[in-house]
Amino acid sequence: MTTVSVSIDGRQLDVPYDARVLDIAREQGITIPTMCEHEHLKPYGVCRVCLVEMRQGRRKKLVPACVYTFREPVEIFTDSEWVRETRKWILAFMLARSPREKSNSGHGGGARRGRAARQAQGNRRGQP
Amino acid sequence: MSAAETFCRTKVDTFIETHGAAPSALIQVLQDVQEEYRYLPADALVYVSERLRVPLAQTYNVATFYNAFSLNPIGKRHISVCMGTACHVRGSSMILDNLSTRLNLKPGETSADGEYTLDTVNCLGACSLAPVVVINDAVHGKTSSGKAKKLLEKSAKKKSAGDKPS
Amino acid sequence: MTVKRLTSPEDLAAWRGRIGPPYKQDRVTFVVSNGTCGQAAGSMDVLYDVHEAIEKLGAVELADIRATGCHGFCAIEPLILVQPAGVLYPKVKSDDVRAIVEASLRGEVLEKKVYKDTDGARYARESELPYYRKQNLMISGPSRWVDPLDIETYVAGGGYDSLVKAFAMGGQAVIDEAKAAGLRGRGGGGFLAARKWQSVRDAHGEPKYLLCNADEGDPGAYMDRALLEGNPHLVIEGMIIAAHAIGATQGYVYVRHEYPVAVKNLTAAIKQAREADLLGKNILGSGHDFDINVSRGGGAFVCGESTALMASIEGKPGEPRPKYVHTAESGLWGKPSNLNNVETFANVPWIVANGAASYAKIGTDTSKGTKIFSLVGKVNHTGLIEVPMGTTLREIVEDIGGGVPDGRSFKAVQTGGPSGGCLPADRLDMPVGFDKLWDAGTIMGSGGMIVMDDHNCMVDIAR
Amino acid sequence: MEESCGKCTPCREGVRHLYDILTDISGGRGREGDVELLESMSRAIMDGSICGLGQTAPVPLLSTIRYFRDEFDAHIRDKKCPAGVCKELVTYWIVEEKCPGCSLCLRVCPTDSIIGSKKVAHKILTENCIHCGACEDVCKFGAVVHG
Repeated sequence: MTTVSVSIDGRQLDVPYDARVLDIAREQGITIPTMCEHEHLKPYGVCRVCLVEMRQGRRKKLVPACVYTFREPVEIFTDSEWVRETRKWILAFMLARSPREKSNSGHGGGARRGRAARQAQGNRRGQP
Repeated sequence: MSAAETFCRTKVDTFIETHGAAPSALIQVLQDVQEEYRYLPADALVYVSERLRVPLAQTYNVATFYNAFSLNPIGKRHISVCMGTACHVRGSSMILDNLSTRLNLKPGETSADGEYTLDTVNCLGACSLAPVVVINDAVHGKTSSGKAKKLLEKSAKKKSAGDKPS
Repeated sequence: MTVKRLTSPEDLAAWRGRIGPPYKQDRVTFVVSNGTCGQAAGSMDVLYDVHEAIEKLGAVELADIRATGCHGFCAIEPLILVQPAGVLYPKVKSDDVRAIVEASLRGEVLEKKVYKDTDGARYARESELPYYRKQNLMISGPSRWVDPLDIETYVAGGGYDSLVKAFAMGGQAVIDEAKAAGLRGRGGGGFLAARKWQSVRDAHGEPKYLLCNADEGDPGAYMDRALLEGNPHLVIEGMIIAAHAIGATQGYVYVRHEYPVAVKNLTAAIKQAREADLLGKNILGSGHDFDINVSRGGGAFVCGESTALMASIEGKPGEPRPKYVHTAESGLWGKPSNLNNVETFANVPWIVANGAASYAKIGTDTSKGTKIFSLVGKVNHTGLIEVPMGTTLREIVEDIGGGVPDGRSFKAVQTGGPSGGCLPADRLDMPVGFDKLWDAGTIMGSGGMIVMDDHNCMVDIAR
Repeated sequence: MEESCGKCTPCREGVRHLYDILTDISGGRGREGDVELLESMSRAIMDGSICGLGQTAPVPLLSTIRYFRDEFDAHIRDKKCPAGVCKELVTYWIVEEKCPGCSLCLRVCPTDSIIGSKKVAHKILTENCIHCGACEDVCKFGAVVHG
């Protein structure tokens, strides 16, 4: 069973080839927030809440932990500033769609919804 | 065509023959149905789903995803204003406002009497003649808000949808 | 026009001998560009008028008519190009036609009807036009004399010779040639075509698919349409060569729903290619089987993306899949698939015919060959232009495009369609190519180039 | 925006918010800080989307902000559209000296907002004028202007 040597949040690990980032993180006790992931469902990777930072040499990008699997030696960061900023916006986008956002009615609703997204991002600053 | 149905089975069968009775032929068959009836009759969707062994939900998923298909009948005169960047830069949004006010239709709507459908389209590939308005299959290049009235009058003179441009 | 069944390269050469040169030297051929924009400008009426004029003058024996695709200079359509003299009459009105036909039959030029440039100078010959001077029409040039609905005009000009050469070279040699030429994807991605081909050639799994992306969703870009409408056999030949190189037996051309003329001409060309055994089983006795189907898109911009396009061909809604599993291994129906853009395939026959070295001489160190741009928006000479990579935006907008009309001032040019940015006047000396534009905050993309003047509001454009 | 296939959050939701805020700016309802809001939203959309559509949709916006920031500020701060395009910030009127009263504009106006009799200088009633520019297109005397 071939393994790949990777790092997640600084911890060096040898993981089975094609292992899911989310599973390895959970094994290591690292919580990655998810929304559309469920053990009875095939991973779909659309809500993008579980995005984590993947670095490989000079290349770095955000990948969904629930779909991305370990195939090459990469470094994963589940809580970098880039990850937090993007994750907050994605949560804000979702919250702006929720009905109780009072400001999304009427003509200017659209933009105020945008502002609601901003507020939602603001008061979520504390939690992951 | 049996009385109850709004489409002709033999005709749809010929479409299915040409593209094959497999799920992958769904879009091609729906294209031919749309061309034939200018919309996708609900019972035709059911029939195609059975013949291609595709779940009806999947057929509706495809029929509503692509803007080539319309679930309700298109008017005799289908007016599409191109909103691609090249046409937008030359004022096509003003033409749309003009036509929309004249026809009292928002983009995507069909007039109650089934005469006119006003639509927008994202690029027709005739950008050198921007701004472009298409009425049925006649492409009108270098139009303007000022010409909108004449455009409508000219199209009103033509009989039905199938007219070839003069 | 009965198409001859070809079973060997010699058959192709013999057939070309019987067809003769693209133009009959002893007769006058009236060429009318009849692409979608030509028809919108009235080329169908011009074709009818020319036909009537010839009959009235009793010159049916002395003259031919040929409807071609787009010549590139759409702003002057409808046009008549008199061959072999090469005299061009722009913006033809129906009551000028008779006089033009009469003069041309006498071998004369109707001076007052020839092209007049913005600076007032007159040019009789199409080749002399300033619009074409800075261009290198190595890919789109044949569209000016090939009749898309008549395979013989394509074969007469040397068509399918590259295919014969490619079969002789062998698949791997063709991939190496494309790599040496530095051919990069023209759809906007800019990936090295040879690398894509190599990964599919090496992938295991049968059958392998070759896909041609003719979705061209970028507003303001229509060079793929012009190629498919004007010279479909060039794209077909490019596809057969690529298919042979990667071992694909089935090909699809995914054409936009908004391009009916392109679908018509491409379907006719495929039919004629099949009749000539250039598509189907054991092509030209090479032992290679390959066929092409046309798949009409449903009108969704996202289907320009490779995995969404494949979902659409499978009859599903165009939803992209994350590309961690490369389509070279599992693409269409989970089989190894290679997708390239129309213009990319159109470059292949030229590279095989003229060799990688001469191709690599054109363009810059990282962007080789030419690129077809659609110059539209607030510019005098709207149309398609094919220029070597490295040409600057200023040369394109001012020298070829003739600057901004109605005395207004240039404000910005948007390149690369909806994924591209807008560059202001002080960036006009930027050369076109895959990489330089990226640093300026835009991309070359598929080649859309939309000029804006001071009457355009940038907030409105962004919206 | 309608072209988003709707599969992933950043593109489906985010691009709509960009559009809404730009609609506000174009309509004179922009607020201080909107440009920064657009920029940071754009980054999340580009970094979080699955495919090229979402990853590049904000590029035209970011480049127009980068090279034409003054126009954004003109819309937000001065509620002005320098190019005279954004409808809510523009009005059409007729320059009396130049108008010979030929009624060409009156005939093409879709909302009949132009009044005037033959040979008398015409006037545009701004209440239900939809800024479609038809009058300006047809006027041969340059009498119709907007700004």
